Amino acid sequence: MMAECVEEEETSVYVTGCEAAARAVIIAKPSVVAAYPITPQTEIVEKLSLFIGEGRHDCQFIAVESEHSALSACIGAASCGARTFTATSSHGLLYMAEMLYWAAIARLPIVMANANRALASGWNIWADHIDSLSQRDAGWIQFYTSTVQEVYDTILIAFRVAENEGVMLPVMVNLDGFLLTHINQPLRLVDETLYQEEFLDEINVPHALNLDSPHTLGTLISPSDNYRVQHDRKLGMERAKDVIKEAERDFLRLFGREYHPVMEYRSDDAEVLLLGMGTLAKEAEDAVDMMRFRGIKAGLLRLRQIRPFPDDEIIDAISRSPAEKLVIIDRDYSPGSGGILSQEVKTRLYDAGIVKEIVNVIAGVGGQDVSAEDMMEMVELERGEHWWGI
Amino acid sequence: MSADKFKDRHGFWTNTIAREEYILKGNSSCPGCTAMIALRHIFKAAGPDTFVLVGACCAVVCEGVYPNTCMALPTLDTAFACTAAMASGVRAAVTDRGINVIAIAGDGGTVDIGIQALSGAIERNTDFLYVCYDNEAYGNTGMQRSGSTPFGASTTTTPFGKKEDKKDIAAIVGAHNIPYMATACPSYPMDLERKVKRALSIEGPKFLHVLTPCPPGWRISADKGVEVGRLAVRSCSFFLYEMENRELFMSKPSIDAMKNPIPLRDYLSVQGRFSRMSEEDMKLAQEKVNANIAYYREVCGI
Amino acid sequence: MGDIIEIRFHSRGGQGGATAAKILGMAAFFDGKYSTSLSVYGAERRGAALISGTRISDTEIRRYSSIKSPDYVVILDPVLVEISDVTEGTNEDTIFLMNNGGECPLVLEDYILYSVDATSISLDLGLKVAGMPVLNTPMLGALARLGIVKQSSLKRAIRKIYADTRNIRASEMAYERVVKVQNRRSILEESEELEEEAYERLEEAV
Amino acid sequence: MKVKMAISYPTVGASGRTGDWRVFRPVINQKLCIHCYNCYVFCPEGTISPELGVDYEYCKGCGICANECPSKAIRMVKEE
Repeated sequence: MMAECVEEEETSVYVTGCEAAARAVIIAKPSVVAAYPITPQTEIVEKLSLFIGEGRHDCQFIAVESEHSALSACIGAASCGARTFTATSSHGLLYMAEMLYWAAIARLPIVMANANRALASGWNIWADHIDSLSQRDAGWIQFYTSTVQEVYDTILIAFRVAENEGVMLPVMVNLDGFLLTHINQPLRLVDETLYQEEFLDEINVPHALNLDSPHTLGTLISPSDNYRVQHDRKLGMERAKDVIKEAERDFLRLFGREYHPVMEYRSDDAEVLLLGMGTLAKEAEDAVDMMRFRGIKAGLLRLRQIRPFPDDEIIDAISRSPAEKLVIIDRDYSPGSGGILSQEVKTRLYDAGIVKEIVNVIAGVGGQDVSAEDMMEMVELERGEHWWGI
Repeated sequence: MSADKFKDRHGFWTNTIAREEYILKGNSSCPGCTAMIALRHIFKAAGPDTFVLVGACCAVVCEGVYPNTCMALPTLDTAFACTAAMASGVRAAVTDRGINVIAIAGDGGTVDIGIQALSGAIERNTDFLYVCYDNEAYGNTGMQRSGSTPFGASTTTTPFGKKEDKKDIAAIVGAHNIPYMATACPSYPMDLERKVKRALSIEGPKFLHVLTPCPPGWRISADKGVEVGRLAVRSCSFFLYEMENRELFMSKPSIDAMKNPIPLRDYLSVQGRFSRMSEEDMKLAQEKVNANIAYYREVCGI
Repeated sequence: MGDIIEIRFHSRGGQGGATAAKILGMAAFFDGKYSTSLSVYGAERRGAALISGTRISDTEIRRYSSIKSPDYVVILDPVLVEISDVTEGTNEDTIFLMNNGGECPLVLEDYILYSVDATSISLDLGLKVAGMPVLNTPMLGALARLGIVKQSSLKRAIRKIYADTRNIRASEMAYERVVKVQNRRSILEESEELEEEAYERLEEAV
Repeated sequence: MKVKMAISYPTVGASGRTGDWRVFRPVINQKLCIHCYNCYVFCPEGTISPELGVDYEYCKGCGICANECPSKAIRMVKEE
C-alpha cells in the first residue's frame, strides 16, 4: 500500500484548459504574474496562485484590483525586463483595451491567455470570439487554440515568440470559454528541463529600464517619429511570421507535437473547404470525416493565428485544393459589415486573384451550441452570409 | 546619499540638499511651475537609485519630446488611470529594497481617474512612494475642474466657480492605514525633502500630497507661485502634516499658521481664478477653513 | 471518428455533478482511453440544476458540442426527474442510473434503469460537504459496476480529486449495492424472456 | 538591438533652448547677495548654480528667484 502513496512522476495528466494554461506558464518561469478574476478565465489565476503559493516557482503574483491594472502591472514589470503573464476574458479584455495598445507599441513581450467569451449587455459567459477579435488591431500576436493540449503547447511557444529580439511583441493565446477552459482532456506534459534549456532562452528586453544608463520610455513623440515607430511594429509583426514557424518546428523536434499557422485537415483533394478557428474548427474535423463517409469530399482549414495573418499559408492551402466552395465559420460578427474571419480571408483571396464561392456562416456566437452535424448542413448553403439556426 | 554636498556660508540651507539635478534644464515646463520645484527636490532627496513612473500629467509633457528627456533617472511614462498599478509591476520586477520606486501623478490622475489603481496598490502593500502634485485642475488639457479643484475656483468647465468642495485625497489615502503619508508644498522645500527621505526609509506604500500652485491655471504671475503656496499654508487652506501609523503630526509651518491664520481672502484674492467669487461664497469658504482648523486642533491637540 | 460513449449527469449545484464528469473522464483516461468531460453550468449556484457530461473513446475526441444522444444518463438527485428533462435526446438503448431507493419514476418506465441509494451510503459514512451528503462518488461507483470504467481506475481518479478516503468507500459500497429497477420495460423484457424460455421448454418437450 | 524603440535619453535642453522663452532676465547683484540660496533652491529649472551663476541658455525668466530674494539682490531686467 505504501507504494500508492508515492506519486510517480507524471508525464500526462487529465486537466482543464485553464489548468493546462497555468501549468505551461509555470514551466516558462515568469517572474511576475498579475491578474484579476473573470469567468471563465478564473481557474487560470486560481491555479497560478496555488502553484506559486506552493512554491513550485519563485514568482511574484500581483492580485490587482482590475484588468486595466493587471496589464498595467505587467507593463511596469516588463519595462524593467521581467517575464510576465496575465490572463483575462471578455469584458476584462476590453477593460484592458487601452493598455493592450500600450503594451504593443512599447514592444513588451507580455504573454496573456484570453478565454474567449461574449460581451454584455445581457450577461453571457459563453464562447464567442468577438472579445479578442475586437482587439485584433492592438498589435498583439493572436493565437487560437482548439484542444487542452494545444492551449498548453501554444503558451509554451508564445513566450519564445514574444521575446524574440526581432519581434518583441505581446502575445495573446485564446481559448474558447468553457469549451476549452472548463473541459477536461488528457494532457501530455513537456520535459521542463528540455524546455528551459533547449527551447526558451533567458528573457532579454533590450530597452528595459536600468539604473546604469537611465532612459525614459513613453515620452511625447512627434507625428513623424510615431509613424516610424508604428512602421517598426509592423516589421516586428512580419518577422513574427517566420519566428512562429521556427518555434513550431523546434517544438515538433523537441516535443513531438506539430503545429502550423494553418492546420489543414484532408484539404488536399477537397471539393468543399470548411474554414474556422478554435473548438468549432476542431469539431469540424468530425464533420469532414462524416461527409467523406457519405461521399462528399470535404476538407478543413483551421487558423491557429489571426495576427500576424498567415497570408501565404492560407493562399497556399486554398489554391492547392480543388475546392470551389469555401465555408467560413465565424464565431464573431462585425455589425454592419459581416463575419470578421471571413473578411480577413476574402481580402487575401482578392489580393491573390483567387475567386471562390464564399459561404459565411455566423455560428456559435454567444456560446450557441453548434455540432459537427450542423456543419455538414452548412456546406449545402449558398454564397453569402448566413446566421446559423435563425 | 551618494551626492556631494555644498556648504552654504550662512548655514541657512544646511548641507542636506544634494547638488545633483535629476530634472535637466531646458525642459518644457511653464515658466514658474512650482510642480517642477517640488519634483526637483523630491528627486534630490531620493537620489540616483530610483525608478520613476510619471502618469499622464503636466510632468510627462515637461520631459520633452522623443528622443530626448529631461529625466536623468530611469523613467516610465504611464497611462492616465494606471500609474500606481504600473508601479506595482515595477516593484515586482525591482525587488531590491535599496532602490526607490516613485510614482508621480497629478491631481486628476490621482483623485479622479487613478484613484482605483492607487487604492489597489496601497492595499497590496506595494513598496513605493506615490506623489500627487496637486495644481487643483486638469492643467495639461487647459485647466478643467478636477475632484481636487477647490470650492469657488473657476476653471474652463466651472466658468462661474466650482460649487463642490475639494476631495480630501489625503484622508482617503489615510483611511487605507498606510504606513506613511504626508502633505507638502514646494514653498517649504526643506520640509518637502525631509518628508521624502522619511517616506523612502519606510517599507511599504507611502503617499505624498504636494500642493503646487500653477501660474497659468491659478491666474497668478509666473514669479508668484512660491509665495502663493506660502499663503495657502498660512491661511490654513492647506495643512502640512505627516501621518505615520494613523498618528497625525502637524508640521511646523502649519502649527504656526493655525495659531494665527491669515484671512483666506488674502490667499484667494491674489489668484485670478477666484475673482468671480461672491462675498457670500468667500464667507462660506472662510467658514469651511475655520472648521478645518478646529478639526485639526482637536486631532493634534494644538 | 471512432465510437464514443456519452454519459450525461444531471445534478444540482453543490452535489458534485461537474466533478463526477471529471472523475469519470479521468478514470477512463487511466484505463488508457481518450476522454473529455465538461460541465455545462446554468449558474454556479448551490441548488440550481446543472448538466455535465463525459465522452469516452478509444481515439481522440474532437467533439465540443453538447451531448445530444447520451448512452448513459446519471441522475444524482431524484428531484431532477420532476424539474428537468432527463430523457432529452435519449433512445431505447439509453441506460439510466438513478440515486433513489429502487422505485421507478413514471418518465423512466420504458427505459433500462439502475438504482443505488447514494444518499444513504453517504449519510451512513458521514460523508458530507457543506452539510450536504456527497452523491457523486457513490454514483460513480455504481456506474463502474455497469462497466464503463474499471473500478480500480475509478478509485485512482477519486483519490486524485478527493483527500477524504471515505469517497472511495462510498464508491465501493455503491458498486455492491446497485440494482436493476423493476419497471414496465424490465417486466416486459422479463416476460419476453419467460415467454422465450417457455417456448424453448415447449420445444424441448416436443 | 534589432527593434527600434522609442527610447528617450537624458538631454540638457530636451525641449530646446528654453532661454529663448524669456522676456525678463534675472540679474544678480553680488554685492547685495546674502547667500541665502533661496534663488538656487526655488528655481524650477535648476538654472541657478550653487555658485549663484545663472544659465541664461535655459533660464525661462519666471522671476521666482527675484520674488524670493530677501535682500532684493536679483532684478528682472527686460531682454533687449
